[in-house]
Amino acid sequence: MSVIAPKFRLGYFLKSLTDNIFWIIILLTLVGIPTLMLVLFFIDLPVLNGTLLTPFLAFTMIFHPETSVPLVKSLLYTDFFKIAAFPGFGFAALLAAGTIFIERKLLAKLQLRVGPLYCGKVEGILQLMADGLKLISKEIIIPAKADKPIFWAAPVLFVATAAAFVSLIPVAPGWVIADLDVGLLAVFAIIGFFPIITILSAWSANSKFPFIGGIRALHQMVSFEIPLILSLLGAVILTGTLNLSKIVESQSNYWFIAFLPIGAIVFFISMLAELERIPFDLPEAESEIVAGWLTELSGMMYGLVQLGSYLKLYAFAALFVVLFLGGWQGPMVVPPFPAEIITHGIEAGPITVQVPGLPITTQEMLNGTLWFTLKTGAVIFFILIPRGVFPRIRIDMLLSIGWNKLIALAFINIFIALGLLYAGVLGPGGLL
Amino acid sequence: MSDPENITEETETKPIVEKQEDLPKFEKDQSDKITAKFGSKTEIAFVKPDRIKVNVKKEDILDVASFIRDELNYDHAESVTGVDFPADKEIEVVYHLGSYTDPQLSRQVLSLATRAPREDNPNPGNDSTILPSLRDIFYSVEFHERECFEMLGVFFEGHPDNRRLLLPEDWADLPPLRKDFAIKGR
Amino acid sequence: MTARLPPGLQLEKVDERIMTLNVGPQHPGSGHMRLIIQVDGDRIVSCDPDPGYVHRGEEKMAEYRNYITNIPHLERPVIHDSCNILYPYCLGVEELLGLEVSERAKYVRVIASELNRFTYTLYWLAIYGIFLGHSTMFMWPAGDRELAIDLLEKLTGARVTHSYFVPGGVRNDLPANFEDVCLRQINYLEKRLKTYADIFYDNPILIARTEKTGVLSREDAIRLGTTGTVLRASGVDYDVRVKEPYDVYDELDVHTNVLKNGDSYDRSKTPWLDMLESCNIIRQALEKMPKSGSVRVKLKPNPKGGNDEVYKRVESGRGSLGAYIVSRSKPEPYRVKLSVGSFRNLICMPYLLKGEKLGNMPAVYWSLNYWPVEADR
Amino acid sequence: MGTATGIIRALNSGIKHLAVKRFTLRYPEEKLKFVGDGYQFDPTTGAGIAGYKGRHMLFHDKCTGCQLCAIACEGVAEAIAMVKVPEEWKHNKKAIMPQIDYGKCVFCGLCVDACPFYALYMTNDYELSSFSKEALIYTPSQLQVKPEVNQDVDIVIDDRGATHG
Repeated sequence: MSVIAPKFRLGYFLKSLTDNIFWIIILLTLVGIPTLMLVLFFIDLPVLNGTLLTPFLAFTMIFHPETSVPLVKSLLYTDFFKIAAFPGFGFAALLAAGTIFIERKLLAKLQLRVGPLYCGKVEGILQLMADGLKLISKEIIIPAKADKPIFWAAPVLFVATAAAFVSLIPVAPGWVIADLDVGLLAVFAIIGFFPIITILSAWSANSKFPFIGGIRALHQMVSFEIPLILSLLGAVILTGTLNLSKIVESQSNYWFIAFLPIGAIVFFISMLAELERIPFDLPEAESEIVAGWLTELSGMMYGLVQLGSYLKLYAFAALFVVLFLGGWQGPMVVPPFPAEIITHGIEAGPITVQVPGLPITTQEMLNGTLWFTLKTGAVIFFILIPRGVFPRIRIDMLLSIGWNKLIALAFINIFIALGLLYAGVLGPGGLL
Repeated sequence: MSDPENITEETETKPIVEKQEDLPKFEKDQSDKITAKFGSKTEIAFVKPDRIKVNVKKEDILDVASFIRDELNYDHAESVTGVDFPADKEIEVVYHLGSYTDPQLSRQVLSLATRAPREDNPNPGNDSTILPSLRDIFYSVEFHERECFEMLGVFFEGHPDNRRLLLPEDWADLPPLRKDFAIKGR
Repeated sequence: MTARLPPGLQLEKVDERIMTLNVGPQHPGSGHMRLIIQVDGDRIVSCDPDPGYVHRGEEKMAEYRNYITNIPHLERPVIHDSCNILYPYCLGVEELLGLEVSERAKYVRVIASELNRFTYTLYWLAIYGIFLGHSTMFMWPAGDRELAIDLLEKLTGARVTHSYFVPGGVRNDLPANFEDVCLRQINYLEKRLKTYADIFYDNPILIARTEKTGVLSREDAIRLGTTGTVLRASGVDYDVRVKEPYDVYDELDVHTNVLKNGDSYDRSKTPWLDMLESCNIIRQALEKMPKSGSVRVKLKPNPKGGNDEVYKRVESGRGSLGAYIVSRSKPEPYRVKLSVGSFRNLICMPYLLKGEKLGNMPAVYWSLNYWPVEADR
Repeated sequence: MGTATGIIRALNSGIKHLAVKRFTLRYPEEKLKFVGDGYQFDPTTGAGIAGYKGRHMLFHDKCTGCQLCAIACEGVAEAIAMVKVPEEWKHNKKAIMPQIDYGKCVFCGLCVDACPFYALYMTNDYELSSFSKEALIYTPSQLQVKPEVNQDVDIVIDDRGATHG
């Protein structure tokens, strides 16, 4: 009998636990606390409400709601929180992870199988985490004749570009990382980076199949960017602005999908092509060119590209929601913050806690986020479902769809928008 | 391994004349057409229901095959089989021919057999084990003849692509379907 | 001299426009074989199939084993279609040994070989689906195949390598209640097969993608000696079950599905129509089968054939499958040759892929109903 | 517009299947039921009795040590070796019985067909994996043990599709 794992003994386990605890305490007391004190010695501590903020005071403040709520609130409105958590990377990554889980279970259901089942006890909910751990622990193999700096940089650039795209999406009124006046133009600029990264990665791998995949990706993205950009012009014409937040605000009465359905369809199809999803997953067509431009990527480099592509998927779905489905607009379903908490405080048995500074977030923000997430989820569902239903198409069919059909449809869409504008139905100073 | 006493008995010498009344008519007509055209050049090995076997010399095979294709309407080869007969110092190559176009012939399979001299120390491609290729007459034999070449060492003259097909590139042993190539342990 | 070199070893002609791709054997778009493809941009300018990665010398092995012990290893080339690949061998040995098979055994054989057609063709269809990037069409046939496998497992006692046919009948009789279970599962399977139409065969994207690709005209199909579904998709009405009925196929009503265009789409549709036809055949066979009777003729140990040779053929999932057996009055056959549909269709590959687009390569390649293991034998 | 309707029909068919039952057999938890106790052979009629071809079972009181099973296996897998057994039976003078190497066995069942004394048959047990090749060799005394199987799942077909239940 071969031995898979050494024999488990509770004694050894407890010993290792106590060992670890002992060393942690020793290191904390001998190194950690003196370092903290040394650092605090040289820092000018701020004065809050007339008292000096000592470390002791800081600890008490965290647990005292009167002071912690303003702290949280001030944290919420920092740029760092916006970039890292909401509405930036954290929110997008959470939605992307949810997308992966839903995609797996949905496809499994459609294909009469069970999908991930064991990891995480409940319907395999932790499968993504397991896959991530597996990818992290895998060796990264670089082809011997690859152009190494570019090859290393490409996956990182891919994620960075996708994250930059995410930063432009307004999630709720005022909740956007970069509220640019040229927001949509910035979107186009960022989308333009993806083909470059793809072809750089493919070429630097110095291998035949990634090269073909990279060329295919380049063809596909370049030819679909034009209908993509053209299809969005309708919304710009009707609102007269490139600022994404203002585009959302102008849809407070009617969503643009009601007036520009052709534009929405063109944008949706170009979006699928930009995302390299079935039926447009030619750059990764595994039966033809192994894995396309991802062939030589391994380990976490591949994981990064996957992360980037799902961030991109979220961003595109969100862009669709912003431009055609009215963004955060929707009936107010989130109840207002209970007024008696503000006036009387929280009653918990005999104790009543007065918490000034509540509520932390506004009702509009919660409601907007809710609607935005729901709409994005619906769009993501429609991005996912073709994967179970359609086969992959061919590169010449793809190019002909992009150049012949979608561009023509996008122009029709622009004329519809212009017609609506000049008839005075919509647009700045229009009827609606 | 190959037992010599079994191989000495031959198949083709079946007395056809005695069993004349049993022979199926359609097949008999077919074989009679071949005998009428080529006479003693061909030898009808047997005529069974739906199956005819014709033995020809390798010099005449191109003519007989053209005749079978053009006059008898057989249009494709189902398989090309090499059979090794070490006792006769010959290798028999059997073409099984069938027809898709002629509905009368859809049940029929005509076996066209020819024999090539066999050498004990083969050097495939460069020895006397050479047959004319039927590829120009029946296009479908192309891969079958390639297989026959590597498996039995029969070089087909006039075949455009006499390369290995199934065997590994570094195969340096005897052609494996010859009887003197022994399986290990048997 | 370059013509004599094995494939892949000749010096590559250096041309800056031409790129050589090795599709296989580690490529996900190939079976156990290699296609050496040269592409000019997106066009394939030449294709050289290089089979032989799974060559096992079944024909050589058969010369050393007697007529019965040949059975388990002769079915190895196509374990999904193992009843059909044994069928011509058993028919041939029966003729050599002069065995008379009972009526019930003939019907059981027909049922088993038609069920095996499902297991092979659904597997083939699953791979065709995933080759076209249609993952649902991979999962559905692979799952529905379980129904046919389950029936075969009940019938023969093994899920893939059945070793069920023997010269003189079949190994065992039907299990109790098999007819009802078989009818129920076949009816459900037919219902499932019909749902493939909406998502796959009538899918406009699939049609646009595979139509007019790899067109094999009727004349070329005959000239190249193709067989089975490839032949019938090109408009040739030829099915061994109808044209040269073996066992009890002459008592059953078998409809031949013939399509006209000879492109990848028609070649992929013919097996599906054949499966629907197999449902009918199984239902007919279950109805007409004698309710009792022996299923196997008792054989002497080590039976010997005369100085004779036979060539028998049946219609397998991949087309006509012939067995050529030469006997020389010994317990072992003198020579066994399996003339398999895959090997006969292999010749189409360089012919059809030349001038195709690279994206059509998997569609054309797998629509040829080519099973590399069987072709190599 | 044929294209659009085709696309909508495909989408519709896909979404409809979200309501069809899942077909997966969750193998280690559920095991498929087979017909009967396993493949057996009836020497009087010359035909087998349908059943699953799994691990063999040997009846020591019937085995005569005639080696027919080993001869039948010779051209197939050569998995059967005749070994000495310590037991004494009056019908088994040589005291040899088959020992089967499941590393080689192909489960064709020709040995069962060959046995004229009804001493060897195949059972429903197919879970034979082990950590070493030696453990795959089953001695006559191991073959005597009747395997414990609990296989109770069958294919059930209803209006919402087939499932293993």
